[in-house]
Amino acid sequence: MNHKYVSPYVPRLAELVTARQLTSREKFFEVRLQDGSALGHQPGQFVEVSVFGVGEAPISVSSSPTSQGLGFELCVRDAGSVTHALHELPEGSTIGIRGPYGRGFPLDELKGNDLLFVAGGLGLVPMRSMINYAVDNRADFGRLTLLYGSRTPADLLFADETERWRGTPDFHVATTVDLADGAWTGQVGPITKLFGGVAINPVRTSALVVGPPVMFRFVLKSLLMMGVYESRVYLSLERRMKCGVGKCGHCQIDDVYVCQKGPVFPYTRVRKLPEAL
Amino acid sequence: MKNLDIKVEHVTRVEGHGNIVVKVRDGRVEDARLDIVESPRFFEVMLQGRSWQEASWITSRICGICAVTHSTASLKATEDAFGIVPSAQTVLLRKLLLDGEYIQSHVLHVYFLVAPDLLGVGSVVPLAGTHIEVVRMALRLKKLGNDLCALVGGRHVHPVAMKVNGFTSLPEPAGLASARERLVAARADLDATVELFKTLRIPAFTRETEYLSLKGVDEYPLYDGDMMSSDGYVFKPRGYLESIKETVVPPSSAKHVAARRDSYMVGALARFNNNHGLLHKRAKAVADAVGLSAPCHNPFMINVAQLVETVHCVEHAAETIDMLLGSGMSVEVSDVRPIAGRGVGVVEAPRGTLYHDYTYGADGMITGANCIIPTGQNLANIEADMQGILPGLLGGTEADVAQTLKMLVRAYDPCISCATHSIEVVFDRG
Amino acid sequence: MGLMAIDKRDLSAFIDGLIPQWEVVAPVPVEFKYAFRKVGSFQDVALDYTNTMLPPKKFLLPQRDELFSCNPEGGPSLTPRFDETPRVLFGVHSCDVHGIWLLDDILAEGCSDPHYLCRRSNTLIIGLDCKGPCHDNAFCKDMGTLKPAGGFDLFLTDLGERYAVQVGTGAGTALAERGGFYMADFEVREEFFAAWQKKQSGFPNRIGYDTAALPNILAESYDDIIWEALEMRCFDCGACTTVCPTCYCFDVLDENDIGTDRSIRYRRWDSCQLQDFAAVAGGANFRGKRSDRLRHRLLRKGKYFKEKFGRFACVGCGRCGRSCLLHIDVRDVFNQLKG
Amino acid sequence: MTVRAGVFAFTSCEGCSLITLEVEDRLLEILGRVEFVNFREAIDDKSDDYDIAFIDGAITREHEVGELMKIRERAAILVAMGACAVQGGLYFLKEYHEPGETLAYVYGDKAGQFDTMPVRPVSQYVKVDHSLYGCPIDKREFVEVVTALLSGRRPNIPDYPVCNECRMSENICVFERGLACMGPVTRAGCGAICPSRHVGCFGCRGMVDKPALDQHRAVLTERGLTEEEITARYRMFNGHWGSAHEKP
Repeated sequence: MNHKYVSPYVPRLAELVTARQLTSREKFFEVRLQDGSALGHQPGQFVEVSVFGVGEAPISVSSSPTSQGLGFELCVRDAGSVTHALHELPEGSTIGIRGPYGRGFPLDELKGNDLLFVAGGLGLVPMRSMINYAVDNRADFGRLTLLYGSRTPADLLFADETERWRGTPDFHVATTVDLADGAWTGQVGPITKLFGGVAINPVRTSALVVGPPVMFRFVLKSLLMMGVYESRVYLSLERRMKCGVGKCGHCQIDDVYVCQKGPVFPYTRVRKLPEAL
Repeated sequence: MKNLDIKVEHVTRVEGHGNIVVKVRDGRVEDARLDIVESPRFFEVMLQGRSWQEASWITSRICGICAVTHSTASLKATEDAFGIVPSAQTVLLRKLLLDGEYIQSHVLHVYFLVAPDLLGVGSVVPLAGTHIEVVRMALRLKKLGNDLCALVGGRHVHPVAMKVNGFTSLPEPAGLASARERLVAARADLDATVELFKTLRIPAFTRETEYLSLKGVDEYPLYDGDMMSSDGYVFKPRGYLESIKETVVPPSSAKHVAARRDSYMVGALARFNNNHGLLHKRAKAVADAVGLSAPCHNPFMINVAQLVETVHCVEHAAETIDMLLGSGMSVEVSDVRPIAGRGVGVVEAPRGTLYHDYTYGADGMITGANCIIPTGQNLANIEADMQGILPGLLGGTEADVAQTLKMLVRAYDPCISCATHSIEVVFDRG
Repeated sequence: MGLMAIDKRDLSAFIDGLIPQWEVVAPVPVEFKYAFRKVGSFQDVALDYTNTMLPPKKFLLPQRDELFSCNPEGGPSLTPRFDETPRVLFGVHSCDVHGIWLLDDILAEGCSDPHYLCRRSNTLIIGLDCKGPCHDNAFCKDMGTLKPAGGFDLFLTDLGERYAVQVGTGAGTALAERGGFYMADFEVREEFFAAWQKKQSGFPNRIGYDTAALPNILAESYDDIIWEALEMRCFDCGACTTVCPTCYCFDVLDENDIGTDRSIRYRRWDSCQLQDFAAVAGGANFRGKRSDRLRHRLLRKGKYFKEKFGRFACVGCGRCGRSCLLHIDVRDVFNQLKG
Repeated sequence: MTVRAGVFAFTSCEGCSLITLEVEDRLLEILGRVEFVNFREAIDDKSDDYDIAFIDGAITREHEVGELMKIRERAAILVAMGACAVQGGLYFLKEYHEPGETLAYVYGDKAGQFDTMPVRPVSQYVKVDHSLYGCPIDKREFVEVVTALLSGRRPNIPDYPVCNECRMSENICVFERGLACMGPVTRAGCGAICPSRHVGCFGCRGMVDKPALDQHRAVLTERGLTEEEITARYRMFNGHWGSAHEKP
């Protein structure tokens, strides 16, 4: 039926091209839109993923728009009804995609700066999109630093890729875990422990922070103490983005719909939103 | 076959947990029991200290199948205790609810629980494969009964709109009118059911039995009346304790009941035998068509009597709706003032006569309660029938014997969880 | 647009004349209250009604709103659902017209909501002025909703023997051409003006200050202890948002058909006052405190929308206060915040 | 996909089991997807091989505990069905009487031959995957749970108070009729069936996860209920819930 209305709630069909277990809780998916078009996203944006008959969940896009693949990549934790169903789907299944939605990292503002990526846990998933964007446009950015904290060594995501980043010119990578096992020789402790070991030039640095809410406060404090300008700190906020188009109300903090104005916010904005942190 | 030991644990297609136990030695029946192994539930205790407003709400939970009749008996007991005579409108609505419950309960029993035996399949599930039209018809009729209950009482299992001396809210006239249309339309399904019943082979077994039921005056009695026995005596519901006696028979958690003989039967066949003259003419015609005539002493014919009653209730419900719509329903003020004393409510449940008996304090709180459930009354009679039928079966295989006994138990439509809780309570009758 | 009039005796024929072509929805009595329902005849309509239990938004944003169906065969194929039923909402009071008018803006703004807009474009709104305050806790005058400013096609004001009819849209003009309506003469205009004057003086102010100050007052009260105090009176039941003419938050769910593998995605009314409204799949609840939820609702009503659309997301109908078992009343809160 | 299911009744009126057959409109479709292989009330089969077990009834006897545990071992998914299974239900009322007297009152001098123990919900002994609330369960919700499980999603069962859907139904609040109501603390999902018929909610669906009890008591007190009347309301269907926290 041709209709003069087009519903933003009806997803585009997409194929789960590959699905592979990343950790005990996370699975990695390559997704391709059925009509062959590119997703056209910016690092830091998210999509609404539908498993038909189960529901829909907001998922950060993990691949960079610069990546050579035909589709895009998602890394999903089995945490709810939809994500669980997604984990169960075989390769080749059809899913629904809406989006990309929201505002990602401000690429124009970041250009020319040193970038300090601070990722906690699943925060590396959207951060990976931005990191690979920076790696693929290496000349556009100065020094790159990734500080990545995880619960245990087994929870570390994208280990191969982290090694590749380490080998990228002028890219410093440091990781830490909350709970070490016998084989772990790296840092143990909260992510703020890594700040002591990094050499950054605060006046040239933009800091991008993605992680669980508890992490933000300590990381912010460390960043500001290091001398990073407040205006150059960007946070990605997790909220219940149900509709993705600024209507359903679930992701609203104060007067801001995170799905519209976020999930990436400059700290200077977040500071004025008491409900943000 | 000289010796036989049968134990059927948890007879299927009945409500609640019951075991059939048979012991035959040298061709002599030494034991033939239906043990009720349902958990005891102590309703009489649960009621103590609860208020008159909650009594029917609590006792409805005795049974999920005949919750409407339990609620009705409970409300009548409370009204009896408080000296309340409910309005004609209330009585009509309650009768309509009973019709709905009978339709749903009898259809469930006849089609879902008994018909599989008569058609030689294990349950309604394979029946859906072999006799899909029969199943569809059954579902239509059952839904009609359910919807009637929902319309008047809010829902069928544990109705919400029934209260002492009235209803909390009245059904919409438009809903009643459309229910009436469906009742009339149901005649076709019932006619088809009658044709089906004519083809069924119902086991031939008779045992002369005493039948107890309400006694009708100008209407086939489901809602009220005196009690009557086919042996020719009558008694007032309030005096039931003088006429029937409950005894505990371990290990059964349900008690046995007897009147003047060792056992009696209640339920569809008892009502038919005692009141067949008061059935709707369509129901009478069905009885003739399927060969049911009073007095009938074959317990397997209970299911035929249920079909006859279903036809009666469909017609009665339509007539009741006509009366309700004809007179116009009005919101009535239901004034209730608790007084100390005892009240008895007797109603015919689909499975037989149901007694609720409460004693109230002046504050409207229950101080004593007794409920006698149809299945409890039938238990002794079921066992007597088992003893009666066994000698004729001993030539068959053990499996055949067990199957016939299961069919016999099922024919009674026992409601076992219902039956598990009661004993005579000593009332202070001053 | 212009002012017209219709004689009272002609209204019945006008409304009954709409019924074959439109689903006509109007206030009807439900015991001692009122509700908007589909009516079969003008006779069913309660012209002299006090505010309905639910506002008429339920016909534009139904409690269950199917977004699309999914058939897994050969695809799957997704079919969006749009409700194009031609509908007339008749007898809508000014406060509720304001509510719809605000929803019109909210749901058209940004990524517009076609499911709402489709219903809305097929819906005609014929308002009807109330004559006096419907309830002690109604504060429509304070919220500036005593008379409609938009969001209606026709709006009727009782002048005794006839109604003055404000025509709000072209569709309203077309409706008025169906007969019975005539251009307002000088006399009608005079009476209409007098009626308005009378209405204004008949409604008391119930907020102790000019509500223009409300956004600032709310901003300054962000950390007020009043929110904690209100906690003691809140159940998290969401009755207040359910009955609100301007609340539109929703949840999105899938429902499966058991016979086939088809499914339907639908939305249903949700409430920011429910405990899990802001909880995410991982378990974090970003507005887990009851006082924060209460504050969020009040700020939405009195600040956020005012700043964005120039109008309050509270029309002063008082429904939330009346439906709250422990009497949390927006008007009282607004008054208390000023302190 | 089809699944094998069992319906098992413990101490109950079996009304919830019956509800599974009362979805007349959908029953044939359900039977096409759900193969009932053990359902004493409806069929002869008594298979021990099933994926989903629906448990009707509370646990009131020692041997029921063993049976329940066996069912739990066999079933991939266990659904507690109805107030008795979920929260002990109405039967918990007997716990407010002295146990010995209770048996004696009903079974007289034969009381010793019947065992009974305190009424407990199913979750006291085994892990419950999903709950169907209410006395009896709601048929639409039964269909919802079945279809959700078949589709691999979590059933949509509300965790907000009855008041919410009561307002949606445009009911006149029963408090305005002068009745008492458990709606403000009781889990929705019944469509506010009792208030819709002008009856105060008795709380048969159990309480929401975090009920506003103080607020509710304040409302009941304000409407003139005595402490005893409030307690009686709370005991009706939520006795066990209370005993796990503070005995209401």
